[in-house]
Amino acid sequence: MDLRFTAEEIAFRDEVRAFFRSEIPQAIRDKVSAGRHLSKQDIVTSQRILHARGWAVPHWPVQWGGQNWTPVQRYIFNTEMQSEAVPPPLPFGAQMVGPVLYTFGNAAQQQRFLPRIAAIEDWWCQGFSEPGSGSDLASLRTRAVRDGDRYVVDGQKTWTTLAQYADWIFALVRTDPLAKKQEGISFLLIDMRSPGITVCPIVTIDGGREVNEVFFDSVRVPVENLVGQENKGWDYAKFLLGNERSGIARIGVTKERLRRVKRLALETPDGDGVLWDDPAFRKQVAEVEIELKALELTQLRVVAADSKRASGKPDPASSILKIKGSELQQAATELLLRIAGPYAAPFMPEPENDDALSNAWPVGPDWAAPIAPQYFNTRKVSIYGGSNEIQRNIIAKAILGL
Amino acid sequence: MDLRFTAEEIAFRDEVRAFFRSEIPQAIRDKVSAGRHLSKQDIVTSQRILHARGWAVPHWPVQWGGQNWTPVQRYIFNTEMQSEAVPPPLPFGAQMVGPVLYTFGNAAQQQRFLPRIAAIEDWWCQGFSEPGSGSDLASLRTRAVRDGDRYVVDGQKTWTTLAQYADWIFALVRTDPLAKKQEGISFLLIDMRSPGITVCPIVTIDGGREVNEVFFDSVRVPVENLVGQENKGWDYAKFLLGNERSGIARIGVTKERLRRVKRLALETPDGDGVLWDDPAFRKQVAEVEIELKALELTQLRVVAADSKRASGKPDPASSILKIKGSELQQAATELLLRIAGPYAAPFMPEPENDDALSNAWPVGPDWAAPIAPQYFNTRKVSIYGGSNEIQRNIIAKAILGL
Amino acid sequence: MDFDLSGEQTLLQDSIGRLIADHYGDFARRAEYARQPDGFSAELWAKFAELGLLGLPFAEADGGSGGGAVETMIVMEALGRGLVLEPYFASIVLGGGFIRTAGHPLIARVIDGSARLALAHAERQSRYHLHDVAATARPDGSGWVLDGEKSLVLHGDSATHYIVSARSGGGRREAAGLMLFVIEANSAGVSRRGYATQDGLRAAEVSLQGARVTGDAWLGSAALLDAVIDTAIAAQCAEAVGAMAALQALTVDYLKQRRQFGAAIGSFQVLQHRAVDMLIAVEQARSMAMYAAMMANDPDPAARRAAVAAAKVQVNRSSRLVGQEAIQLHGGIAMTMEYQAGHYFKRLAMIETLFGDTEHHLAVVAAAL
Amino acid sequence: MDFDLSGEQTLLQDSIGRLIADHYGDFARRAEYARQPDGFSAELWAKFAELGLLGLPFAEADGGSGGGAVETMIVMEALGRGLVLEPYFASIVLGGGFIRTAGHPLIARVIDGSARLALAHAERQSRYHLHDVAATARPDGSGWVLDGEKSLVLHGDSATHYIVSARSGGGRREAAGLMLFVIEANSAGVSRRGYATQDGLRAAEVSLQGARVTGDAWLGSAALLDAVIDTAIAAQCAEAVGAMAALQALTVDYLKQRRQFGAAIGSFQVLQHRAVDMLIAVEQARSMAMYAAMMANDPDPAARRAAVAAAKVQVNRSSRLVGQEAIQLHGGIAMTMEYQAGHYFKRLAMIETLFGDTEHHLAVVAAAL
Repeated sequence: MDLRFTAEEIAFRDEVRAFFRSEIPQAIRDKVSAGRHLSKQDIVTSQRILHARGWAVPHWPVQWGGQNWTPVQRYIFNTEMQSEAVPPPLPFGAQMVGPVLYTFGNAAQQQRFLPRIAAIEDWWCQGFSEPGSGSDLASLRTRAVRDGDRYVVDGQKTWTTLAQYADWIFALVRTDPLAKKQEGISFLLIDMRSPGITVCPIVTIDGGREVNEVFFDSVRVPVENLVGQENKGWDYAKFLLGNERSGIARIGVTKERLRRVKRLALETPDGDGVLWDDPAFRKQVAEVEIELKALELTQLRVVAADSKRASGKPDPASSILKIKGSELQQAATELLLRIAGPYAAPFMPEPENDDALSNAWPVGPDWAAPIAPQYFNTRKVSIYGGSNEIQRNIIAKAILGL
Repeated sequence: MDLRFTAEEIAFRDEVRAFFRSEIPQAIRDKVSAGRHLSKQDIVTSQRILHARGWAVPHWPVQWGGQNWTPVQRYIFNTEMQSEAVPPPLPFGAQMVGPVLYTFGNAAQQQRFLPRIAAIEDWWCQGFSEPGSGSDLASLRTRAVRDGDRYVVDGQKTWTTLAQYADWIFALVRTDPLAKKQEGISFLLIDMRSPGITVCPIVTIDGGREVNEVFFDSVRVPVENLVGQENKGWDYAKFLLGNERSGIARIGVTKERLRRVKRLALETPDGDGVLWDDPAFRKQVAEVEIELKALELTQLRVVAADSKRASGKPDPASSILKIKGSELQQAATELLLRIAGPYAAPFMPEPENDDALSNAWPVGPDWAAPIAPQYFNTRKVSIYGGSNEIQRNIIAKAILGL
Repeated sequence: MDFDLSGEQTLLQDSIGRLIADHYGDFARRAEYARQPDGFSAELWAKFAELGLLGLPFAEADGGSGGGAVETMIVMEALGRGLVLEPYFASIVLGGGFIRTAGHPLIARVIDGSARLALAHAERQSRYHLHDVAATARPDGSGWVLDGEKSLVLHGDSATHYIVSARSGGGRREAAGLMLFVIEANSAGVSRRGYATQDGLRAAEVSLQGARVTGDAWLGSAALLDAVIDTAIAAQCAEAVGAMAALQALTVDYLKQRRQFGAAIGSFQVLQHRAVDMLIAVEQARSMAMYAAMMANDPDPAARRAAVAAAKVQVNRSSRLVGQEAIQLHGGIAMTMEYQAGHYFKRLAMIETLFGDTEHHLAVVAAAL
Repeated sequence: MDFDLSGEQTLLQDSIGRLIADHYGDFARRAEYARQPDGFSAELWAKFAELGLLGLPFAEADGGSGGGAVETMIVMEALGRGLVLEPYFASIVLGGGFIRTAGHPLIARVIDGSARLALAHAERQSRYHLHDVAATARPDGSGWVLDGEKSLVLHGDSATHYIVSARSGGGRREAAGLMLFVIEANSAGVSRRGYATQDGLRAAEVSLQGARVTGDAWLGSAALLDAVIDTAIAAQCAEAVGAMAALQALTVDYLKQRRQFGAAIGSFQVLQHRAVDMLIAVEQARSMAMYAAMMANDPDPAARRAAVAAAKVQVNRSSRLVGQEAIQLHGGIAMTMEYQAGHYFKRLAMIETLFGDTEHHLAVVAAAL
């Protein structure tokens, strides 16, 4: 047992870190760090730089552009990416539909879609959640009826992140209305330019427009866009949801936020000195740092165990990572909120283009405006991807046997 | 609305407080404050002093020795009693079986028992819990079979506090084994000197001998000792458990402990000064003080509302008092534990008699030895009398309608 | 000890409750009000005046109704329930507190709603240090010349008058030398920049550059500031209680309606217990808001301050728990601008930062133990 | 990075695990051991020696097996699971740490179990200040004369030798002037008073009055003390993890067996989620105990100290949560001396107070940020 990184792992970390710092535009990384919204172009730019280096989809099979890294290397890569405030490759392609396609898709689908996902030539979005189905995903009601060589899709998806930019959506649809809940569901790839699709924004409490409702009104989808077998979509969805958990705790994101906490507290006046001088404040930071260090090691233990597990089955311990990871992301935003103090209050809408930003006048410190929206927005991380309550149910059953 | 005590209420508080301070022996109050165990004689002495003043059972009807006080007066009396570290009148008589008898007992039972309860001429204990029935009290299995003018009782009770001193026990027994859970239960008064009763101590983790198992082996109980109607005992038990909640939060106990926290922290060396100098420590105390002040006012609001409610039905809000009250009692013992620090560790068994105590040599400060046992022992307050989980179930159902 | 409202207090509660229900019962109207030029409904403000609510804290001799901290608590709680945008707190509780003690001629215009006050006190460097004032007051004949930059002036963009703190002497965080003045917002040398706040209300940055006031503009010194801020904190505690009680009720309703896995989610024990903890947090906060109201005019400033700080700690903690748990128990829907829960959450988060955060007030209580 | 145990480490884990299961598997035997004269089982202590466990941290050249912090972690976790009474920690980890670095001639007797060490360091006033030592070391020819009152000496009532801290110079809480000596417990001028501790272990007050040692009794100075205490804290973190993991498993078992309201109480969702939070607390503590083991011999004392302090904070917090929740989820039965859960709870509570409580170590981490 040696919990330290090996010399090779440290060299890898340094290589990755240096690349992120020198190659990803500082302006994009600053936006991530400040909690501002990224434009579509920011995400595309960043992913294409990674793609040029062969790092957009390192966890994929080598034949589709993967890197054959060890789990520890993947962990290092993801954590450094988060820690250096690099926008991750669009997850709906790289993390979600990509692995489903190279695992369950046919050769035509793989050849058609995988290279474009890696290079972000197509923008994908996810069509799983529906208004009536939150934690109870399998209760979904969007239906697809076979009509010759087409499916006709009717229904509604919700919480569809960045659907406003999307070229494609992968969707769970009900193809057998008589089957039991999970058994009549299929996994379809749908062109977002198809007639009958409407995208409506959902404005979130932070003022952001990240998520959308997507309506399907007699949308015709070629049967060749069915992934795997009809009525087996639930299996692929479970695979997708359990896949690639090594980034789930988002350790790097919280690390980056905590560095920011210290930096901002050092420049925030408080009495005769700065907020960082206050031992009570530093103890609050220390509490989060300690839990984060513990979680990082817990995550590495899961990563190490993962490399010895039969693939495909997610480790239920990853639910621990989700719970603590989301709590710590939230705790870091609460520290930022505390630093901003009274200057959390002013609402400064984000301008549409980056030039306008530099002309905006701040109230209080120029970093303060996105702090409260980030705090508000980050409440979602304990809700999405299986709420923390669902995660606790999973652990109780799968680990404790209760 | 005026949340201040009236001049009359303040005068009453001062009168009560002065009486406690001048009349209840300091040695007894010191033992309560230090968290040491009281002897039987301590409890009897204290209750007889109160009885002589007419204050042993002030909440009873006037004809049985009550004082016809307002709810606020009762609150003041109880809180001052706790706050001045006065042992309360033995609750199994004064709070539990007494009110059952004057409400549901017959005249003979009332005349026979009530005066002796008030004067603590009989020592009562409670026979409700059984090994198999914790939170699920109604699942009890001790049975009483009618045999002429006697019941024959067989079974086992547990967690019976101070049964080792008891003259009488009031017990729930199953008289109709075929009836549904709650419907075949009767409420019996049983002489502890009856043949067939065995009392076995349960030593608790603090080393104390407060609770016992009580075994009944063909114990013959005269039918005249049945309270109310046969098979209606569950109603009387519910009345008993819901009765007289004004002391349930034990505000005064926590107040007294927090005064002790400050006193001891002022004399505990820490670096160049004392522990009380440490702002972080004082903030921890302040957190408990604030919650206690809030709970005191919440309790007074319940008291005020109680005086307008139909009697007999406990206010489900008293479950809030139980939850927060027990948490704060526990929080105060954790502060004491923190003060004791390394000197929490030495185990100094309590001598049987008070003279031996003064000859014991302490390790570290002389107040330290009972601190850890008190911390251990106080874990029980969130378990007994309906665990905090049961209380939350009650609130969810009765207040929130969930 | 008496927890009952008097007959008049009950009438007040009913009347403000009805007014808010009429105007804010349909939550969509809040966004409409926010789009009006001043960021609130001029019509509703006129109703406030009409019903005499704007005269609440002023003496009857001055045309007010002589209400005390309990009356303010009743109104503020109702405003909290409704997430009300109108500047009652800024103009009547906060601003009014400064001119009330002075028996000021402006009172009549405040009561009829034509004058609206705002406190221009905080500065960029001051954070939660109440006496940290760099703005200066220079004697000028029988009057004063004011210079300084004031920040985060609640409803400062539509106020007709500012209550301004400035320093005629003393060190930067000293009480000595602090003075309070009233000045018209459109005076020469006064300028402002208005903006929205995260909770949908309005504020402004206010700049004073050689702004002149006459001698009778002087309202008091640091002791007045301290007293008004304590009553303001007590009032905001009540507002927070109103908001969190409404949010808690909204959450319980949602738990009863929303179905998942074939059952109302309120049937899941974990969610039940967490709803109970929200309720307990609300009740504890309510108790402390009452305590703050009771102590807000205590003759002993140290006792008043410790009590108000204790209330603020409890109310802040309860606000955070209730706000965050309401979001979590609702799930995604509470993250949307369209649904009311998120707006309560945001308002509660902003109240937490006003006049000192939890740690600040906890330190005050700890120091006073 | 490698989380696997080596083959030898796995053997060690199996062997200590079996030993503890054999002797402590029947929990009633623990009380028997406690009643033996030294407060533990002499027979089991001999087994420890026989299996070579007492030589674990010593160099192979000295007859030990050259184990490091990971091996110590493996053993201590097993001792924690068993709530073991024998003085492995006091004599081998803590005491051994002082003579190990010195390559001391006593090592052979420590390894064969005939010598048992105890650290006589804490004093009445010192609380958690590690360098707060008032005991004095006065030069006396080529040796030293020691005077002072040592308190809370773990297993001090049965130790054959004490490691004693004393001051030959410097102020009361200064590192400079601190010296460590080894002295036989039955030397002239050394006396002791033994007693039980809350967790069923033993300790002593030790008095030094003109006790003489020769020059070769000197072991080192403050830096040695600091280093040994950090490794000791790391070892106790592992012990706590063993205890809390066992307690967590015991609680889950109880939830499965205990029936109320016609169902196993483990079917109630609220209890399930709280059992999950216990598990998470154990896993987080385990991670930090591993981290402490990894950093316990770090060449940079400041990094070592910050890491060990961070581990102690996490382990203490997890200990408290797991201990209290285990009692609550069990209900009354866990309050009884007869049942094992309460003993875990008490041992965890006592470990929390050793070598600094949570607040103490949190301050260390905060200062190092």
